[in-house]
Amino acid sequence: ASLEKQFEDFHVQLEESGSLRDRIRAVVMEIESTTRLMNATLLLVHQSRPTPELLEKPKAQIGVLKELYNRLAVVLRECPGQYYRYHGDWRSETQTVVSLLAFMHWLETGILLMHSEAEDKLGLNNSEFCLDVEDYLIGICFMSNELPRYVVNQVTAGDYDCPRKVLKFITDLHAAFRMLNLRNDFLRKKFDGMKYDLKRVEEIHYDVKIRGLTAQGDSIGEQEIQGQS
Amino acid sequence: ASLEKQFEDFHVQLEESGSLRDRIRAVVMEIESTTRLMNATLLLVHQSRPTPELLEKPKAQIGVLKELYNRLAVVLRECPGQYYRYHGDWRSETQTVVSLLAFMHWLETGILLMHSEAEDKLGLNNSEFCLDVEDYLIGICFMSNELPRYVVNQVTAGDYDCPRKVLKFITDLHAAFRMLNLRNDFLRKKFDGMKYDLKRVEEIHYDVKIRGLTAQGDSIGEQEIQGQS
Amino acid sequence: ASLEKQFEDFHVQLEESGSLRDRIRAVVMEIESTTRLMNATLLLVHQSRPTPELLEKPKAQIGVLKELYNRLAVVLRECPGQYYRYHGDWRSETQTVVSLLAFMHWLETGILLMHSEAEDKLGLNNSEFCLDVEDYLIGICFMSNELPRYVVNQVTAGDYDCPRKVLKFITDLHAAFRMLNLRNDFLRKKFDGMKYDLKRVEEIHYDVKIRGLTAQGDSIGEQEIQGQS
Amino acid sequence: ASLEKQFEDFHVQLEESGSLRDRIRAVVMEIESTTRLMNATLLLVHQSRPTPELLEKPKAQIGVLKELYNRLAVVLRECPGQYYRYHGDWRSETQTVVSLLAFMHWLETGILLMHSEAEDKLGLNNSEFCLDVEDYLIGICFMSNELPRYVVNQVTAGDYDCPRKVLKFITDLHAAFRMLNLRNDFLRKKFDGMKYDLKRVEEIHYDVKIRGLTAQGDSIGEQEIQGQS
Amino acid sequence: ASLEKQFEDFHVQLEESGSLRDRIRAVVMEIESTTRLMNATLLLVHQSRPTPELLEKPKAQIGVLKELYNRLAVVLRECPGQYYRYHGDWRSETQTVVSLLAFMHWLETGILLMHSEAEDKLGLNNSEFCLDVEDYLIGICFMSNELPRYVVNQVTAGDYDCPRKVLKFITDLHAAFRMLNLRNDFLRKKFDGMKYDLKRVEEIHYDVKIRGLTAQGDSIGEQEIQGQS
Amino acid sequence: ASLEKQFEDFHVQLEESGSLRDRIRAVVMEIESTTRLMNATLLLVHQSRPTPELLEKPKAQIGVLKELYNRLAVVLRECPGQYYRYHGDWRSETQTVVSLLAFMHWLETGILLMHSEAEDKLGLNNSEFCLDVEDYLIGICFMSNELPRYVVNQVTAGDYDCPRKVLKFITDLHAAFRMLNLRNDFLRKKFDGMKYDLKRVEEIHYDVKIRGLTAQGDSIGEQEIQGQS
Amino acid sequence: MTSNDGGEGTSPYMSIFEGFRNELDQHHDRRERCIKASRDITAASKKIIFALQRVRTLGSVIPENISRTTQPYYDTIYSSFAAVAPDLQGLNAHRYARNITGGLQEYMEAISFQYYLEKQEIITREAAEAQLNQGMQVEARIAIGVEDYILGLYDMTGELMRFAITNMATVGGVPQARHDGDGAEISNTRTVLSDLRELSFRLETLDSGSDFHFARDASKKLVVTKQSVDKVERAVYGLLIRGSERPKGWMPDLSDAPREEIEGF
Amino acid sequence: MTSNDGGEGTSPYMSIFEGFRNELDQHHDRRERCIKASRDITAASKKIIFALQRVRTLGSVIPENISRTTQPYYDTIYSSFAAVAPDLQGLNAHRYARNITGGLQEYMEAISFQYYLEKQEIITREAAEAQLNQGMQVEARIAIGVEDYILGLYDMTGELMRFAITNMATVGGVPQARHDGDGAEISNTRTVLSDLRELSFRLETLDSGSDFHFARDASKKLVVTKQSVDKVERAVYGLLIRGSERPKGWMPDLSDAPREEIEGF
Ligand SMILES: [Mn+2]
Ligand SMILES: [Mn+2]
Repeated sequence: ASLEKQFEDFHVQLEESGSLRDRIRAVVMEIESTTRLMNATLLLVHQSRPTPELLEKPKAQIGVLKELYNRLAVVLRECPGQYYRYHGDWRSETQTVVSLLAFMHWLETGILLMHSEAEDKLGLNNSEFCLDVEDYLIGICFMSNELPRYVVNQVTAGDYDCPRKVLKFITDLHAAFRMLNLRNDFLRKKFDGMKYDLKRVEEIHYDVKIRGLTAQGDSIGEQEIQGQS
Repeated sequence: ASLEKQFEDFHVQLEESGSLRDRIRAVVMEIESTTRLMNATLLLVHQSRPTPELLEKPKAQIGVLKELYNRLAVVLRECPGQYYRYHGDWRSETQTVVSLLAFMHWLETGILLMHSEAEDKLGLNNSEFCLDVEDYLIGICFMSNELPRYVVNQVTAGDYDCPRKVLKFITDLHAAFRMLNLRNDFLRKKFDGMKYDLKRVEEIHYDVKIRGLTAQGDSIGEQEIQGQS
Repeated sequence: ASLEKQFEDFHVQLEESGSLRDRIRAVVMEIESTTRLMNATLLLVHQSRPTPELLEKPKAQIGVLKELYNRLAVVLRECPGQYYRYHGDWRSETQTVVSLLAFMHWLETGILLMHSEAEDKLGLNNSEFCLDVEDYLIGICFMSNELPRYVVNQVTAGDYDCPRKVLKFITDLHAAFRMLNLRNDFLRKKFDGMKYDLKRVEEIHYDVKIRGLTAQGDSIGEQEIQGQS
Repeated sequence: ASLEKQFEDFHVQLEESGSLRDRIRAVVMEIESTTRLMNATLLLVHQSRPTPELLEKPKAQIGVLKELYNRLAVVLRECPGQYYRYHGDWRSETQTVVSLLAFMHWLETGILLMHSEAEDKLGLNNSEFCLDVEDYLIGICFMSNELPRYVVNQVTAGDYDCPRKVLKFITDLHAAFRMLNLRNDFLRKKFDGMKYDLKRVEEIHYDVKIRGLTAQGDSIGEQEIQGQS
Repeated sequence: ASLEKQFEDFHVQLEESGSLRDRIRAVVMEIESTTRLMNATLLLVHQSRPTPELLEKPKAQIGVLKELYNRLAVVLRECPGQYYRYHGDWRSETQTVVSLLAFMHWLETGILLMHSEAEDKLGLNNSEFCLDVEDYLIGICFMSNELPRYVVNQVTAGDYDCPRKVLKFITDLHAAFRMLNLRNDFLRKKFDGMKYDLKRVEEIHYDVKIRGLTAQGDSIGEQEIQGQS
Repeated sequence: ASLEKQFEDFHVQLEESGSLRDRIRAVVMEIESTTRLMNATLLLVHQSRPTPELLEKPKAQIGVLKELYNRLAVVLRECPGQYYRYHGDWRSETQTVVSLLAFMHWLETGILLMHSEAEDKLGLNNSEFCLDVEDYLIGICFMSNELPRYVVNQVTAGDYDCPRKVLKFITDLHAAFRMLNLRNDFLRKKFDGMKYDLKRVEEIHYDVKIRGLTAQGDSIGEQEIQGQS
Repeated sequence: MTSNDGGEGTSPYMSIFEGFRNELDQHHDRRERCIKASRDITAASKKIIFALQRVRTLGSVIPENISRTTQPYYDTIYSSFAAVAPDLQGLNAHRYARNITGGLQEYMEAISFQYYLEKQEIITREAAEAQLNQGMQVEARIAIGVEDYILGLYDMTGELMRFAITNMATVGGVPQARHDGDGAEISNTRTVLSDLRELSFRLETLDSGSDFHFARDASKKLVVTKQSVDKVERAVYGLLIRGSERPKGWMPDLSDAPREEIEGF
Repeated sequence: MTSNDGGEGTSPYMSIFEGFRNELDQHHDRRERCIKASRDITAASKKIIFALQRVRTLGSVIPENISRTTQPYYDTIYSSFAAVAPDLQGLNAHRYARNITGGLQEYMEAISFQYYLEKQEIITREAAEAQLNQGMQVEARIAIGVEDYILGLYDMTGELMRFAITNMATVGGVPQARHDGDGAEISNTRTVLSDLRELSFRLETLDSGSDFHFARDASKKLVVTKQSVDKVERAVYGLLIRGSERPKGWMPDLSDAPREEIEGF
């Protein structure tokens, strides 16, 4: 009987944790679909749309994300101290969120979105619901993976100053990441990939440099290379 | 006795379904061998053979395929409502068929083969035997996988305008796919791969552009791309 | 434009099929939880609780199952001809349902639940939503797996006639299955396992027989078995 | 050109070997279905049907098998020296054939079917198409696996002398196998399993003996066993 | 007695076949160690050592291989018709042998080592001990896997004409393989891998071409390739 | 060059260790074949041959084993301190050796062969080549696995005092093993099995006890049970 | 080729990433400490279980010679838990849950087995947690999650099976308690088999919920638990059918030690 | 049913098995200590490797800021080794070889990487072993087997690849030492690529012999090493073909920092 009672309690607890998880997942699916939307717009930078206009729409979505993370936090407030119990359910989506925020931030300001800034944007600044450092770092790696493609397309569109700026940024970023001691885990793998991003950007920088495209204005550069080959 | 009777019925049913499956497989093997033939010819585009002549032979095979799908449909008419029961037996081959038809269509017209056009070509326009949408989409992804290789070889052969055309096509295609809300399945995985095809074509476009190899002036080409979507 | 139009259509279709699947899953989860309840009670037969009372509760659940399958059928009526497209989503649960119904039926009557009887119990007797024969057969194999344990515990509880009855039942069942020409699939594997159930029951029958524990004299019991099939 | 010529030759050779394999498989499928039939009847010995009548039907099938092996031999005559190239395609079925023939032979005569006798029954006595010794031995092991079940069911049916006879047979068989120096392969594994058959039969013999159920006096029975090897 | 006699015969046969296998293995181990030596030297081509001198040592080993295959043939002459029984014991090593011979041949002559030439080099031209076609083909695939790395390193060493030559070779080879109707086996898998080698070489060719590094003018190089097959 | 020198040294060392291993394996194969011989004779105890005569042959082999272990020790003396490097090559055979020695010892004396006695018999009493305790214990477990079968066959042959003696022995042995703290490894698994040996012997002891077969002489017991049932 | 301005020493993010480095290092160190503690606890718990398998009666306090053996292992366990307790506070309790769960489960297996041997009852999760925190003798507390508790019980059924089979083989009956906690004789209808069935029934019918890892572990362990029940059921069946052959009026040989009646279960 | 004479307490083998128990307990404890030491050594070695990846020049002593970082990890490593050294003496050296090999390999990886960075040479097995035993500062010695050495070198090739690629990306050339041990300029025809090729060639052509476990591990790691060589070869190829496009007479923009010529490799 006592055993029966115990297992009835367990049943209730597992049900509760299950329903909590369902609610978490519902929010996470909304986060996922919001990031999908943001990403769809952001991808247009590769087609060289003017950045400021382009950023308007995804920036408007940040508020939505903040609201969604707030809803997550509310759910988790029901089970204090269990952030890491359910963490796996939103990790991957949060990493994507970070990568998008950091990319937008970089497009606007040219510098790295700080961890605390990311927390602020998402309203994650209380002790019970924070932005896990590993998730932040992985998100930054994801962003770095987008940069070579961005540079390629910018140069194609005639922006010959872009490689230099990106090179400086990614060199700094890579140098900072080298400070970390990583285990053989996912973050390590992502960081290992970052050196190829760096290398690719360096190559593009070199390409424009040897063609003397950096110094002059864009339109001139354009014409000049046409006469080359 | 009633037990025996029941299992005798089952025996008959299982035999019938087994023999149906054998007949389906026989047709599918012919489809497979027809696509092998078509593919062998189509591969020559990578060696820069003139397209129109090259397409003659595989185009002649489309009629054969249509006939084979008709035979499949005849077999399935014996078991109404069971299209999806046996669907797995011809999925993979049909995806290959779509990819070949779409590649040929693109080579001729420069635009995407529509789902309904593919159905027309294969005579699959009745309600009982249709072209499953997912199979169509996967086939399109397969086709996209061939494009970077095509571009590489065209540029090598001196066609410097090819990257721009392919880039426009695959950018549009990728954007269209982005509208879909894909589950975590095979199609999603293939679509994720399309991103790499796009990136590769962007890189080749970059290569010819930075070397000033494009035939027309850039500004014009650029506008064309920008005016596209 | 035509490209976009087509993908918008696809988007709608994929959403529809996704939501259909969600609704199917919701019902299937209820089926699963109902069978869990039934199973929990049925497990008590191994503790030799009196069968008639014990069966009351799970028998009451059959109506619930019927209602749930009706809801499934209603959902599927929206997409005629696609039974087998979504079949995988309820197969495994339906096999469990069959095994429970068949076990209960056998406990009550000593004979096999027929395919049509199972369909009746679940209200699956219309042409669009039927009980797939393979699912029925696999469910019967699952039931057979429970029998050796049942016999062991019945003998322990003093029912020395049980092995003879179960042996007759499972021998007939095994012989009936042998008539089928099974492919190398899951059903074949489950059927191969039935041989071990049969062997195990034979051994228990042997154990009680050699110790003279059978209720009737040997000759009588023997004749009965021999006259059986 | 010489390259093409060579691959054309290869094409022909691979096609020929493929079609040979298809023809072999067709025959093997017939062998498989014949043994299924024989086995279905033979299984009735476990229900203690009178042996002579029961053996009639499967004995009639031996001629069918002989004919089928003859067809196999005819196919193989086209590719002299390649018996072992395709051997894998009929091994497993032939092992089953041997086990059935040996079991029937033992039921009739109480002694082991010799390798040469098995070859005679199947018409495999020419030098090009023989019965591989390992296949014969594995088949014998399969037969041994059936014996414990047979003994259990015979004792249940009141034949208390059966354990003694089977024990003598399987003890001799096991001793004979022990002479072989087996590698760590499938045959070794099957032979290791024979030990369990022997042990099980010993146990059943023990059961009837300790209960004084053996028909004759023990001393006589005992002497017989001891005088055996 | 007859039982014992039979198993004594089996004992003898199994011992004989065991000792045969031991002798085969001893030779195969020597083949393996000879190929390891040859491979060690051949690996130096990737460090751009001058080919003729480099080939001297491994060419001297071909005689050793021939002698070893002769010893294998002598062993197998003891058991006529059983080539394919033991074939698995030397397959994998022979495939490596073929890949090395073909690579050396290509380095010297720029063309494919024919099947009959490989047989000649190894002294395998009698009817009883031949070079299995599949082993030859797999060996050729192995060789193809080495080519992309070779091209990369040759370009690095300044040989800009190498990609064109290798591309022509591997394109022809791939086209020849396409004629074969391969089953879903190991050879098929290796052949599927050849597609990646081809693609890789195409990319390198593209790299040197777009940078105008090829020795001859574009048009000339192009014509040559186009006139090839 | 220094690297080359190092790797040449390694080559030599690995070769040496390889040849050492070959020599070890050669001895181990002889050990294995000696134990096979011993086992073949010992198995006759299950056919109730008189023990003293039966033990003569295998006892004579102990000297052979000692000689073989001496040869092993000689080989290992070449590489002092590396006993455990090669231990895996003779573990399994040594466990079999222990089980045979312990079984023979028990048949003769009725008590357990001590670890040091086993070492003495095999001449393993120096510090560099000892009998690993785990191997000894696993060997003892193997011996225990043989006991139930031995008891069954002894009782069948009329030795009704055997179960009592074996029960006492295996009870003591099991109690002693229970003293050990085992990891989840092979020894643990073998020990877990020992309780079933104990249980089986207890059952047989019970069988003879309730039939009053223990007190009286054998022949009488025999007759008595014949009147029973 | 070109380069950034002399490189990395000057990256503006360096100092921030030094902070991340410290945070990650601490995180990895805590994780590593938990893994090692878990190994130690597992090893000691296994030794306790081995010692407890030497117990021969159900329902009385563990004999002193055995509890003397287990005491040092308990000491090891509690000091290992105490050492990582600070690493398992607040959010970190769940953060490293997967690294310490192995030890927690094995500990649960050990103490629930001991509790069962002494009282023929299943210890509650609360009691187990209280015992753990009392044993640690530190301020910081460690929780035993429902999942840890249940997975530990699963493993415990295997030990119950071993105990039951060994007892049937050596003593001859299905174990059951004969005395209450104070040593007074009681009439008891429960046996190890009925308890094992009850426990297995509870475990089998518990819906393991939405935690994928837990559901997977539980379903794996359920297979083993079912096998354990099956083994004991078969053993009891064997006892019974052999007992049925005992001639009417047969009395155990009095020269042997007295033993349970097999009908007793 | 019957029973043995009151049971097990009296088993004559009890006292002998107590001896076995002690022996097995010690054996398991030694094993466990080695496993834990191996984990600690592995973690510390990984941290050293990370720190070393921050080095930017080849052929000079490790910069002080980096060696200051690595020192405490070396301390951890040597004290961990020293703690288990007594467990690895005599026959036990090989008995627990499989339990300590993980740590030994990772240590080899770390020190051979450091040695390479400092001297552009591969450390010998003897030198590595001497360094380990000197570091431990205890009497008992630990051997680095040929297998441990080789498997450690395999892993080191991966670090060489990372070092080479990162260098090419940030500095723009294939790394090679410019100075001898005393800081004097030297002419050097060897680069990381040629060294990596040489090392990979040695590893690939070494017949791994008859030890099944070693052969399996080595063949797995060889695949990774080949990939590393391939990555560096491709990177160098990329450098070269891009360099080929440099217009005649092109000079680097002097506003940028001075850098290596790419023809230097
Ligand atoms: Mn346990
Ligand atoms: Mn590493």
